[in-house]
Amino acid sequence: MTQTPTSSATRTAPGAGTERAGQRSERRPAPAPLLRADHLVKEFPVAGSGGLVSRGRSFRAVDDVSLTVAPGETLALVGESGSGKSTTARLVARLLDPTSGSVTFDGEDVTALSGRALHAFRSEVQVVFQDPYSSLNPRHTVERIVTAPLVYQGRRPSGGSRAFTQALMERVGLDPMQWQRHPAQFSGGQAQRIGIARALAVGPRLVVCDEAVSALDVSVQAQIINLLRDLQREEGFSYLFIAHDLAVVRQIANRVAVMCGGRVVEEGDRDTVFESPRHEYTRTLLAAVPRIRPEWEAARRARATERAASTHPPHPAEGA
Amino acid sequence: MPRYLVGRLAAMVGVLLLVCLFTYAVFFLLSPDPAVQVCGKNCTPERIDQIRANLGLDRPFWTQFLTFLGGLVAGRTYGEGAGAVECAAPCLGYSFQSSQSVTDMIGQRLPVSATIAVGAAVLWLLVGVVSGLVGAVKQGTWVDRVLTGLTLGGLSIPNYVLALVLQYVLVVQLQWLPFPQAVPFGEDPGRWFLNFVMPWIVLAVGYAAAYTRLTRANVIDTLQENFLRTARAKGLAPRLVWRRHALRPALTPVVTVFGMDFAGLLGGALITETVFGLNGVGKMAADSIAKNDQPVIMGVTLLAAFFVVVGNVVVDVVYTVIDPRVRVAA
Amino acid sequence: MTIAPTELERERPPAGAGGAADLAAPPLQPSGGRVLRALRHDVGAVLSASYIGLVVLMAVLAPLIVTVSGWSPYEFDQSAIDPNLGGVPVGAWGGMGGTHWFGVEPGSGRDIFARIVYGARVSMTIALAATALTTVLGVTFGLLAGYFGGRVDQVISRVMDFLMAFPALIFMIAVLSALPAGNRSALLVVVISVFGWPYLARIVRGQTMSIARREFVEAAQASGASGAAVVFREILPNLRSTIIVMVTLAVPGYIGTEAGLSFLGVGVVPPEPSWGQMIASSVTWYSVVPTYFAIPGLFLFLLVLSFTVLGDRLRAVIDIGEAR
Amino acid sequence: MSATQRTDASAFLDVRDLTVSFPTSTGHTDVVSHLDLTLDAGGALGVVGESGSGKSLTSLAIMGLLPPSAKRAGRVLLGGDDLTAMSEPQLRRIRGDRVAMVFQDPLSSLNPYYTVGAQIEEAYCSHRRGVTRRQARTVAVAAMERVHIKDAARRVDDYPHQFSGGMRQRVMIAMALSTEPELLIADEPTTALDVTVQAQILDLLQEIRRDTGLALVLITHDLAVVSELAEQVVVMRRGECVERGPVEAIFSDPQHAYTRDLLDAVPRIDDEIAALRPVGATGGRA
Repeated sequence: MTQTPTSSATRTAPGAGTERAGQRSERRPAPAPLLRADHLVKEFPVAGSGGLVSRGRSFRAVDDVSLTVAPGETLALVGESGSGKSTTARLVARLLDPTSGSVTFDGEDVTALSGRALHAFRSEVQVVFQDPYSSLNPRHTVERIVTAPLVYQGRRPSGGSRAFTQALMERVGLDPMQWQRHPAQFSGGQAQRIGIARALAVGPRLVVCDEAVSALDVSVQAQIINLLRDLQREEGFSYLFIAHDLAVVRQIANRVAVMCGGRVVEEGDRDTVFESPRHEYTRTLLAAVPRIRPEWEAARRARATERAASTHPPHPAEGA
Repeated sequence: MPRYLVGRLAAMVGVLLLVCLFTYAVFFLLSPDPAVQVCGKNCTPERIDQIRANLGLDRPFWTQFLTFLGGLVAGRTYGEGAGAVECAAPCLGYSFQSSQSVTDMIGQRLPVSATIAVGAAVLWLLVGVVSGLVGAVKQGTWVDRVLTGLTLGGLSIPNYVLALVLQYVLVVQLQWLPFPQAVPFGEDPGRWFLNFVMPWIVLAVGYAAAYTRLTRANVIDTLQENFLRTARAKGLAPRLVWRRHALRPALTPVVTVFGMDFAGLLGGALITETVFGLNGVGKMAADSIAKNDQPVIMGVTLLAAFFVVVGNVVVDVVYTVIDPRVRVAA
Repeated sequence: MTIAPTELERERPPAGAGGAADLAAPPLQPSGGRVLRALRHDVGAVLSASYIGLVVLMAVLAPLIVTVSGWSPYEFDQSAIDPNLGGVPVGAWGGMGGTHWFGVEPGSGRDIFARIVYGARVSMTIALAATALTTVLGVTFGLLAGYFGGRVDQVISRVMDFLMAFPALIFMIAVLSALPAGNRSALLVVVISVFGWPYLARIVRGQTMSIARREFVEAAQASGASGAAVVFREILPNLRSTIIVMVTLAVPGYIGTEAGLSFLGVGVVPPEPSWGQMIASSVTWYSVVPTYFAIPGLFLFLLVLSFTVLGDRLRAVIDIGEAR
Repeated sequence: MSATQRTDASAFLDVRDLTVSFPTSTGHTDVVSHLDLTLDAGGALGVVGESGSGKSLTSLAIMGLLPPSAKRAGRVLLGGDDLTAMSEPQLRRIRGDRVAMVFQDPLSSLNPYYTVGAQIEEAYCSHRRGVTRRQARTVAVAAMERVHIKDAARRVDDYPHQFSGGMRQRVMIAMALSTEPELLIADEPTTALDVTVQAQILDLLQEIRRDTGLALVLITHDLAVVSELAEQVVVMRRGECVERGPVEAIFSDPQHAYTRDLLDAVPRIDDEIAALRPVGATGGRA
């Protein structure tokens, strides 16, 4: 099957589009999950332990993690460094094999897939990484980077690789004429857009974002968050969004799972977790986030609204 | 730490055994029949067979190898009856050409080799580290550029070419130095120095050049470290910043490299000793090659390997002492 | 709609500065063209490349050059030496002149120029062949060890440790002396390569490991790339600079090794000429006929120096940093 | 706007017209240009900006620690003393004594070859003549206790890599405080840390300020951190100050469009914004 960058919108289940703030209280009836992880465990051997005969000690990075992602929804996995959130993401994307537990995608157990079946899975699940430069091969052009997933799966880009690349670049807000450039010729935010374009190339239904906006400046971060939200609205895919920044998570997630020490300590609806956290750790985490005083914020907003009202035309809405 | 050391030593013994086996096997397969050599000119096949049986050369490879290992540990006797020869404890073999055990032959020549090696090591360490430091401090100036040029030249000149040039200029033309001879230090320290200075220089030049580069690069890298910025932000005097924060991290790798290089010096000394005709272990090896005296070549090979392997372990252990990060991890 | 980066995004933090977004773009990967342009303005690099070119030309055209100069490398010219003085060349400077451009060998009267020209052939062939073999071995094993890790890495690393712990020079001498003198050149190549590849493999392994940790490798894996595809499509292109520099720096080492072994009498067998062997036979004559060792010595030194300088400059331009 | 707040002679730290430039192939680029900063004794000044705004170089320029290739112009006055007119030995007496610094990455900022105690003692000894090793050690332990490192008397002999990230940053702060400086310049002190650890370090800095009356220059990209810790704020962009003022004024009534955009772009933890407005939204997308 050949893929055009926009064709996957038709796959979206009716009514599964992301809801925005305000409507969240009326939750849709839970659809069958797109992704299910059951009792995932991942152990790593501890370097230097164990000798020639004895088995070394091992470190349990992920300890009995279960989670589900529904079609079209965003599940955020938050935690501090060493919490096991990135390992969980890699287990879900089948970049690592779990020590035990299973991953089910679209009703099919994918834990032990290989060969063709794994290829099929790989075209459904894509990853966007943290460091845009590190995640793009510095030796390759945009065209080569963006079409690589198709090449690896033995598929041909529809309409030729150049047109395909340009269409994708346009969709993520890049200048399509720069298809022959190398990653180093782009800014951090632009490079991250290339990473997103690559993820879109195979028309995935789940995109795993591993700290995808953490390395970016705040202004660029806002643009990428907007892009991710817009793309989800257009395509209807799901996100598994790994982040340590709770404020970012608040902007993009439908549901939140909080990880600590390899376990999920709390999981729930975004607003519930943020407004009435049950677990002690979640409360500590939320309390630790530095914030601008609400009264200053309110005052600033009020002034901004006044200013917008007095000047015409109003500030153009972003991402429209 | 002791546990780590025990593991390291066990691994070392393993590697040494492997080296022995490998070397022994190669010589077993390649070298001409020792029995023929022992037999000499007027030889009959019966006589050769007899010698073979006498020396145990007719036995299978593994038996011979184990006998050899036994000789290394406890000494052994070659042959039986009247023609039997004793070879004492670390028996590296027996040279029938010179009627001497290889261990003794090496023992006699080791002082000359050691004199050349130690002198050259001191020389290259001093010159290399100092000029590397100067290059780093004066980075980008003409001093640095001249040093870089000399370094490249030093790296490139084959030491036998340098030896011949020095000998022609300093000995034949200018007559400042004598033709090198192995004068013992106790006999006449002044003459000893004049005789050995040329071999030292020849052996040291390549290493000195390499150390200059290594030191310069390490110091420059260390100067970029954040903790150097911290040291300056603390208001430390430049002397302290250099001594405590730049030199120690920068020179630690030099120490370890030095250990390895010094341990591997026997190979390097071979050419120097041969060119100057100094009767050290290296020259003996070269002569044995010409005479096809295989036991000696094998003995020297094993000794050289022994130095390298032991040197490796010593460097590892020293490293755990000078780098706290490794020390605690181990 | 024109799409331009915002002003905020366009700027780059100067080195060392930068906050959370410590995202300095990696330096642009040096393209072949850029490297060549940079080297063309470097006097040392240009001179080195020219000298190497000259030697290569000499090696390739040896038979032709010898026809022009008039003497083959194996021809004895009894008229050029003085038998009464033990075979010292007739005339000053080792018999240099119109007939014999670089003079003649004392004792035999063979033309030194012809032997230098043919010696270049031997030296370059052996060094380049050894380099090629080393590169193949080093890159292959380095990639395997670095990418697959685990047991593969264990085995390869142990073998490398073993070979590097070996007193290579002594062992080479021993092996070569024991082997039949048959095809010495091929033997030299094999022996040099067997002991040489770990030095390249070690660096390739290290770089492969650090590249394999980069996220673009994970991205390729997440897209279904096979192990071979990751190694050849994603990793190898990023190793190109390292390999070029390492190889350039390895050549002088092999030239030196070949010359050294020939000097010790276990390398190229006479009458076939090699520079190291010429220097060896000059040892007995050096106080009487200094040109006899000076000429091959100079050629050898300059060739090694040229490769060293070129490798050094290449490294400075490409800046791979870790290779010593 | 800035004219009114500019330099009364009584300001404790007074940076005037600071310009830092680097040579380029075509001349010079200003990485910091014509920057003015003032800070009263015991005050807290936040310098905030995105990457490339020149905020970190500003801190190095104040300390006279710029890389050799950088050029500096302008004046830096500390308690009336002109740092820019001082000789290097004079400056050294100020660095680490009257002005101390804390950096972003505590692991690489500490020398791995020496114990943390030795590194704190070293800072103290180089500014106090004739102290014995024992005195210096007492000071080091006290400084570590001051920053709430448990079991300081024992941990003083540990090496930096034996500490966690947050504890290392505490060590850096202890080192800075050992000489009782008047001014602490903290350059992204919490950026490399987890959010819970960041909160602890920020609390610690607050506490120290309250107890000792230390003046603080806090350099960061994080607007929320600035709003919690600083009294005065300077917003920088591409080496220039775009806006300055008391923290409340900046956050509740920003005047400059850039500041407004920057504040709009900050994701909120307590609220989802319909669409995050990127900076320079009027100028097209990146």
